[in-house]
Amino acid sequence: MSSEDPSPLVTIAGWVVVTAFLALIASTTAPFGAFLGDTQYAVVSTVHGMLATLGVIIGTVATYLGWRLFTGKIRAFTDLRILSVLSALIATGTVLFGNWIYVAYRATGGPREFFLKNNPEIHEIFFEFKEFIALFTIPLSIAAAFIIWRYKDQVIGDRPLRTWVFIAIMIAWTALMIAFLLGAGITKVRSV
Amino acid sequence: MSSEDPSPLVTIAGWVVVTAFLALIASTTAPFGAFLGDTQYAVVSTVHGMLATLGVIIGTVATYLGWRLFTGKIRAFTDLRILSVLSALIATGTVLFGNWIYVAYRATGGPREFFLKNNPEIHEIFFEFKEFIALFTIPLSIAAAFIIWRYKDQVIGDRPLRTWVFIAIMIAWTALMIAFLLGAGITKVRSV
Amino acid sequence: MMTERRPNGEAVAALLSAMIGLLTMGLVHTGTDASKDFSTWVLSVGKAWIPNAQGLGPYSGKETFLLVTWILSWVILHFVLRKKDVRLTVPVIIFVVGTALATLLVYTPFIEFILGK
Amino acid sequence: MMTERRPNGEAVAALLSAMIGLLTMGLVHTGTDASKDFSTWVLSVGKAWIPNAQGLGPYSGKETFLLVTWILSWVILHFVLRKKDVRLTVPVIIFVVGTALATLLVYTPFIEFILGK
Repeated sequence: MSSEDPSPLVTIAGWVVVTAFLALIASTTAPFGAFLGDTQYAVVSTVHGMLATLGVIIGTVATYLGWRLFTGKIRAFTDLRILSVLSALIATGTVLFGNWIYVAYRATGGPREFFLKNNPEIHEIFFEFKEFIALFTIPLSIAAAFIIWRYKDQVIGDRPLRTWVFIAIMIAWTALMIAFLLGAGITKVRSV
Repeated sequence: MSSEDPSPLVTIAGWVVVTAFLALIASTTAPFGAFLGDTQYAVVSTVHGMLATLGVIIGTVATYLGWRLFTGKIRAFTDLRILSVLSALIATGTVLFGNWIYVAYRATGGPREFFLKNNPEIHEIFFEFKEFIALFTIPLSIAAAFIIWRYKDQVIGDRPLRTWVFIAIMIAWTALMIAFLLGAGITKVRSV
Repeated sequence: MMTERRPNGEAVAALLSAMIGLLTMGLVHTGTDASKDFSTWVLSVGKAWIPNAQGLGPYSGKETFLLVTWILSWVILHFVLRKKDVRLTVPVIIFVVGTALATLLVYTPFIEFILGK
Repeated sequence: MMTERRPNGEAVAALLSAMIGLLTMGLVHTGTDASKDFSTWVLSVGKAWIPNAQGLGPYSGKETFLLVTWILSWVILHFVLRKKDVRLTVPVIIFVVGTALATLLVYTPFIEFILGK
């Protein structure tokens, strides 16, 4: 008896209204500035962190769909096509903003100087690794997105090819998570 | 001509071997201790953060599948069943470890005292909100997992019910992301 | 086919009880902000069973209220609704509004607004 | 059906060139660790086109090498392989080993190990 009631669209619309209302309250009352610090890099760092988080969300779902592709059970191939492109775009955007912050990181009095004095391993091993492993995400995610768009459904039926695409996606996702976690860890110890 | 070569399993096995090799090198040479700090809460905080990150990964894929359920196009229902339970377990585990850290947060000389003196909004608004919104994930994810297991495939064909389940999952996921980002932000400003 | 179908009452019970637990927690939290005595009592509830509740403060009692009202209302609603098939419109509205209210009640600026602080 | 099928050469080109770019970056990074002069030259490569390359240091040149070798090898391999259907076993092995090596070459303890520092 309940099979069409309430209407999904009406329900979702109601939920969107409630969420928008709560977001409005939050955006007008929450002092987000308290997190920003007062450096000129506050906004850049925030955009970088937000893009990185978005990359984790989108990239994780894309990787899950890559797994479905690998096992040959994918039905949401359209979603994979969209998410593979989004992942590549977000990876590139995150790295661009990361470059911007890197200038501040390296500057005199910046975190690098602090680490080299107090905690050299954090710079020499973890930060050096992070700044390069993050770059792995760009060519790998673009290659995967290119193949998924270029070969369309053909990639679903081609087991060796879809296996390789999945491997590339997994390496990109691993690189993304390493860069994300190291970034969070490093900024916790000392931020720009 | 290339349709079964290389074998997916052999390829994946090769990739696992390479990854394990790299992980072995990292685990024997990377001084992860540099991030831990020297408080008695170092390990607890690390477990909490790792569980939270795992929760974001698992919870995001589960939420994506909740979306597929909502649109009536889900095929990976088995995955949703597994991930919904994992999400509930990880949410509970993360909160338990979070409670443990909370004791250090509130202790004399802890971050709360620091914030109340230097940055009261971070404690009074953001941390207070975070400590409660994180709890939202537990009953909501358990309710969603219960329904998915109890009603099995019936939930796929029941549009109003699957809509409601998706709403509950979305609220839980939003709460998770808010708690995760606030947690990362707060620990960046001042950690236990 | 219809005979195999499970009535949706159990699902309604699971989701509404989650909301009830969260809303109760929000109300208790707001109460502790309004009254020092109430806050002390909430702490004593947490101390009744949580190890190191003193370290957690009144938060331990608020978690207790969430847990107890959620599980208790789930058990009650489960047995009341398990054989029933209900229209979901009203329960969904109650769920969304209740959860939204629970969210506001753990958000300090809103609490200060309704308490007139 | 078979006539519609696209040869897998373009996919091989896309994936191998990504690996080539990353491996080149790893080799250049290791080179800058081994030689101060090389490091200065790598910085000058970055300065050739990246705004504020001085602020980025030699990293700007390493990014440049990644970008140039990746795109250049992609274009070349794309036109060489586009009409070909190749067995994937060997390319996959090259890809996995090359990417793993690229990873090691940006990991300081490994660099110090091979440079004997």
